[in-house]
Amino acid sequence: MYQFLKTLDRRWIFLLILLAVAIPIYWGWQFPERPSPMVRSVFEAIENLPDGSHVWMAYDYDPGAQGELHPMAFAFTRQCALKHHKMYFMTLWPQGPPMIQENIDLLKREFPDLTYGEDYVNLGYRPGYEGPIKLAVTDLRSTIAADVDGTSLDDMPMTADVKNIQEMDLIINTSAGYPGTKEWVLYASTPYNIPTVAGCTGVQSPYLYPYVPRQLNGLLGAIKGAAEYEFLLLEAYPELRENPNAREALRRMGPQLLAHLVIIALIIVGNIVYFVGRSRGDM
Amino acid sequence: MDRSFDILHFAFLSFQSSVVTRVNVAFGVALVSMLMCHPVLAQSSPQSVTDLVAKDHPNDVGTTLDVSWSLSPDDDPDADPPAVSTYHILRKREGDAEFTKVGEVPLQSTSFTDKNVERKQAYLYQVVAVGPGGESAAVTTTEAATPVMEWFRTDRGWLAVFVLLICTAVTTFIVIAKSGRELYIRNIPGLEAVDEAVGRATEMGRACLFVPGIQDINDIQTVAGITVLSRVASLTAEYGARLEVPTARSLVMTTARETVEASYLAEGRPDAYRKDDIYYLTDEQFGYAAAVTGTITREKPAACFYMGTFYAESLLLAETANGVGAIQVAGTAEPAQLPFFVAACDYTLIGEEFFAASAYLSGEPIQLGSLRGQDVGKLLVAALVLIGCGVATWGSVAANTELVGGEMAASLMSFLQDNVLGSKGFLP
Amino acid sequence: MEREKLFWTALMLLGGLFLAGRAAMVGNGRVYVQAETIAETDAGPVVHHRGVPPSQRSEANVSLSWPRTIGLWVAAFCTLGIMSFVLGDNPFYKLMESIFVGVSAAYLMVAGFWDELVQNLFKSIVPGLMRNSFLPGLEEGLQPDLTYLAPLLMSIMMLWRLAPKGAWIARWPLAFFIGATAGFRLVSYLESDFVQQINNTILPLIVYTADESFDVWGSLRNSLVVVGVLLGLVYFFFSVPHRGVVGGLARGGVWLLMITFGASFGYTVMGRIALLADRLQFLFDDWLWLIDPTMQRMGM
Amino acid sequence: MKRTVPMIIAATTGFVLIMSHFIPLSEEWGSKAMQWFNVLAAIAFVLGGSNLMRMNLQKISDRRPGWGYAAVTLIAFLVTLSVGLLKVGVQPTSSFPTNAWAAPYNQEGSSLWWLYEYLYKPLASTMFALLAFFIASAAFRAFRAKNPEAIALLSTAFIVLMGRTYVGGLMRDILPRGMEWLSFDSMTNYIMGVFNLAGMRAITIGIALGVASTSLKVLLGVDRSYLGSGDD
Repeated sequence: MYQFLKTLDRRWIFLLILLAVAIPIYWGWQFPERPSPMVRSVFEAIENLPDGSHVWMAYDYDPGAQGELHPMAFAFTRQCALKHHKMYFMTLWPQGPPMIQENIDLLKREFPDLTYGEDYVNLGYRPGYEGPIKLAVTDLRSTIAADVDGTSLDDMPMTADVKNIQEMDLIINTSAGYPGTKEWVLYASTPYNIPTVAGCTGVQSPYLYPYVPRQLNGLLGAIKGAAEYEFLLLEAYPELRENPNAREALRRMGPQLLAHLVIIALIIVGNIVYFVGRSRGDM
Repeated sequence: MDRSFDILHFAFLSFQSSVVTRVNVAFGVALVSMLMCHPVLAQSSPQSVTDLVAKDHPNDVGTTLDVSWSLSPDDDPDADPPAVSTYHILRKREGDAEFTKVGEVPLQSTSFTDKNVERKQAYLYQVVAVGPGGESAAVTTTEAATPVMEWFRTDRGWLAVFVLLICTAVTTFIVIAKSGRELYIRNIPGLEAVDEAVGRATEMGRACLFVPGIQDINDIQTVAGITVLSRVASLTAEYGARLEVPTARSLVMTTARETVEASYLAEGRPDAYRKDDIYYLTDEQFGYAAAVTGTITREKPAACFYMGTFYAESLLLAETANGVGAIQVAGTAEPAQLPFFVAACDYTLIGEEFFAASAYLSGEPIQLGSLRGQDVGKLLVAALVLIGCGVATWGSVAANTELVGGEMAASLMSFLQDNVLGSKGFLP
Repeated sequence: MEREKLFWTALMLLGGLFLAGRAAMVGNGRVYVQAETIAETDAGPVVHHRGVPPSQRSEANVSLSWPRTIGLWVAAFCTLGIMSFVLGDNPFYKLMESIFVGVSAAYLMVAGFWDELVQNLFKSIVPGLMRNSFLPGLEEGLQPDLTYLAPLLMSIMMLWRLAPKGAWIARWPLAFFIGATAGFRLVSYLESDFVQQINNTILPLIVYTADESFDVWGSLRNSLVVVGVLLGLVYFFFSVPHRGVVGGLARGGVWLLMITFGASFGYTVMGRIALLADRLQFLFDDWLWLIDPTMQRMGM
Repeated sequence: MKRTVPMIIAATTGFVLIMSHFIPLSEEWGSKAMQWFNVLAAIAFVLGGSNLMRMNLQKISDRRPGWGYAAVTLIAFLVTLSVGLLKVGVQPTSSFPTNAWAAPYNQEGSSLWWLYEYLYKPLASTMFALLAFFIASAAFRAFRAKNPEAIALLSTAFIVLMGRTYVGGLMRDILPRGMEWLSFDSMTNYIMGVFNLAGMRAITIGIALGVASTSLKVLLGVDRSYLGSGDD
């Protein structure tokens, strides 16, 4: 047994993790969630705004992170739509516009009553890393003068009167790295006191905890945060329960459970092998 | 569901009480639920607001005005339904005929910030209380308000002081270091691990592998890595061990060659320097990782050093080298990769420690000086945190027990948090 | 080695057979689109095609899209191609990687061109021309903003790098770029990550609950945060030797950092698993039609 | 000339941006500088693409090992670039129904969209998904409890991994009243909100000081590494 484990071909481990993720997806495992206080504060930051508030949707991610961030981005969009908030979508990632487009498609499909240009607008991408934040926070038109379709901001009801991001009631950021949540905190939330909530990848979220709650009102950490958030959303809006798309992150918690257990088991077995080997003196 | 000892819950509660000004949380909820539960009843329209004033918003470029008023006498949040549900704010340029609506705020609000006005233009405002029974008579400001631009943002005055303090500290120490005074830098244990690892590789007669990260030479972590490389090269030259350096950038290869050659020369072993052992592989992240792990499996180096910027490949490298039983020493400031290096390597230079190690090895006055300057910043943090926590604790105890000085502690606290560290200007 | 080759060939054959079998029986990997006329012009109607779930395939204006169906299969093979890297570096992976590098570099260039150069640079310098071509939404009679000539000049200088001689010319715009970054970061980092972090750390170490009784957990929490931050700073303090009391405190700092890294470790694992789940869901749902969690193929 | 002018440019730009944070009058200058900055950021993409093309062309013409792959990269690059710049397959939008040039370059159904959706997206997302496999094998082969620090790290990771699944919360129902804080999800919340918070804050403060001092060195012209070595 020890000899087998010591010289184990790592392809067996690959197979194991593949199965750990594939089986729950195939069988569609789902579990109820227990929303943590942190997730609740994100939910409430959006929920407690008066209906029709102005919300800046800063979606800074690319397909590389869509597995973690799509579910929470969609959930943010849904909640804002249900609250009739006015949504201003923008991205700082060149690969971001199609990610925003998927959110726009969601609005068209699930909320046909909302009108483009009145309830939501797609401002697209601007290069310059944190540069566009620095500009949009004092003068939006100095970096974005038209939406992605080329319609001037002055010609749309929801943007005609907006001068800069300081007028927003909330910034919602979903981000996969640089530029992302940290930059929104540094250049918008902190210097201009704009309430901000964020959802980010597992790699990033531990580094953002120091900003909560003064500079960030709340933070969704990776897919677990998204699942808890979806759970709160389903609880508050029963009409979403019929919609299988509103359970994207909840469905992902099945693979998460099994895979986490497998990883823990692998660490434990690996260490046993290590210590047995050390006591036998062959390491 | 919420446990009393759940710390994040506490964090949330304290957040709610401390930043009420940022979101009108409670008001919004009250408003929505009341509107939903109670159909519009026949009621009379509410009374108007009083004391309406508009004035320039301080500390801006002159594009903001503050409007404030006293509540309508009918504004009672406990009433069912409340007679006032929102206040509408209207505005016109002085001389224009009509007012246009520029915003609305929920009941119990007494102010509105208009961020959409033009500098040097005079404006008049109107506020109307609106409730289920209709609209109150409009009240108009008696004096026009004109937004002006201030010459200095006093709300950021203390920040300017901090910026100056840190910059002065860094500059001073750079000057001191340049003047030739020796600056002490603490011993860094990771550097001893480097010596040990090279020694063991020599004993075993196997090579040392040095990976300078996957970023280009303009990355400060790569530069720090190259400085450590010069140390490793001196040791391998001294002990006569073989040193291999695969790079992910051609410029890094050139620099690494120069550095290693110089070290071998300094040790008096130019004959032992092998140019071809320092080579460029590919720029592509995973391609590079695959090639390096291939090298590790084939050549089984006894010691591996990872010093520079790393991303996801950290895992692949550390795992493979662990498999061949190499001693591994890592150094990076990439926080996301540090956990993997710490778990898989024998020694890891963590974040700033990595830069300190490189400054220590390079002996450059600028590096050592700025490191010292940064330490001054850390002292400043410690001092402010200790004072602040002391005052805060005093205030908290005084507010709940017989302890005296509660009021003084509270005003000191507000000075510290709102003025010095906040945005309320130089003095309360 | 031979046995291994045989094994993989057999596996691929089996996989292929399985795909063919499923395609014949239930179908898989097809994309349907709905045609939508968004405007009528003199040159004929303007039609947009929008992807729809296969369950709507019998609705009006919905048809099978060959380009997108082929695309879906290409995407599936790209996914498998990259995944083949776990078995070792191989030509299939290298091919996929080469395509990836080329497509992503060009995509960035295209995005930079349309979203910044056209929208801001060209718009400001030649507004009339832009209004008549790429940006018909511009208001009429917009005057050129000549300050944008400066970045135009700097852009040309930056591209000078590609020229065989005079690489120093590119240093000027580079200096601007680096100077600007240094400028705004210096202030913003000190404001948000220094001053505000001090502010966030100022907490009462003795906390009372609302009914004025001593709150053990709240006090413990605050004290741990404050002590933790200070210990971490001691560890990163380089001007004093780590001996005696300082050494002990620094040791505490190390422990704190290890717990911090442990938390990051856990979160990183969580994230990576989620990404794999996303890919497998794509393969199972969109490509193979093995599962249907979002009821895209209801009634098929 | 070759070194002094860039240093002056860097210092001036930097100080204008610092000033614009404190003096409202200079806020507009700061904005101007940022507008220029963003244009240069877009030009950096052009420079990156051109460099890639040059490198790969060289590889092909020298017939270096792996030049076939370089050719693939080059073809993928050129195809994507041309369909993107020419807006191949882009249909006019309802706002400007006669002008297809005004429509978004990445519109659904266009050729660039196809390349993004069916090549870039699966490649990019699978590249990162690969790491799930490697984390698993590293878990077995490399993450050893070699010393007390590693034990602390791995135990924390264990709690967080458990706490971030359904099982972590399940423990609450089993534990007796008053002991719920021992459940993995409570402990995870505690670890994240206290230890992780404190550790990350110390790191954040350290990084902020590092960024500030590095920026200062650039602005004062003490650190000139960005100018490269050599005279040309």
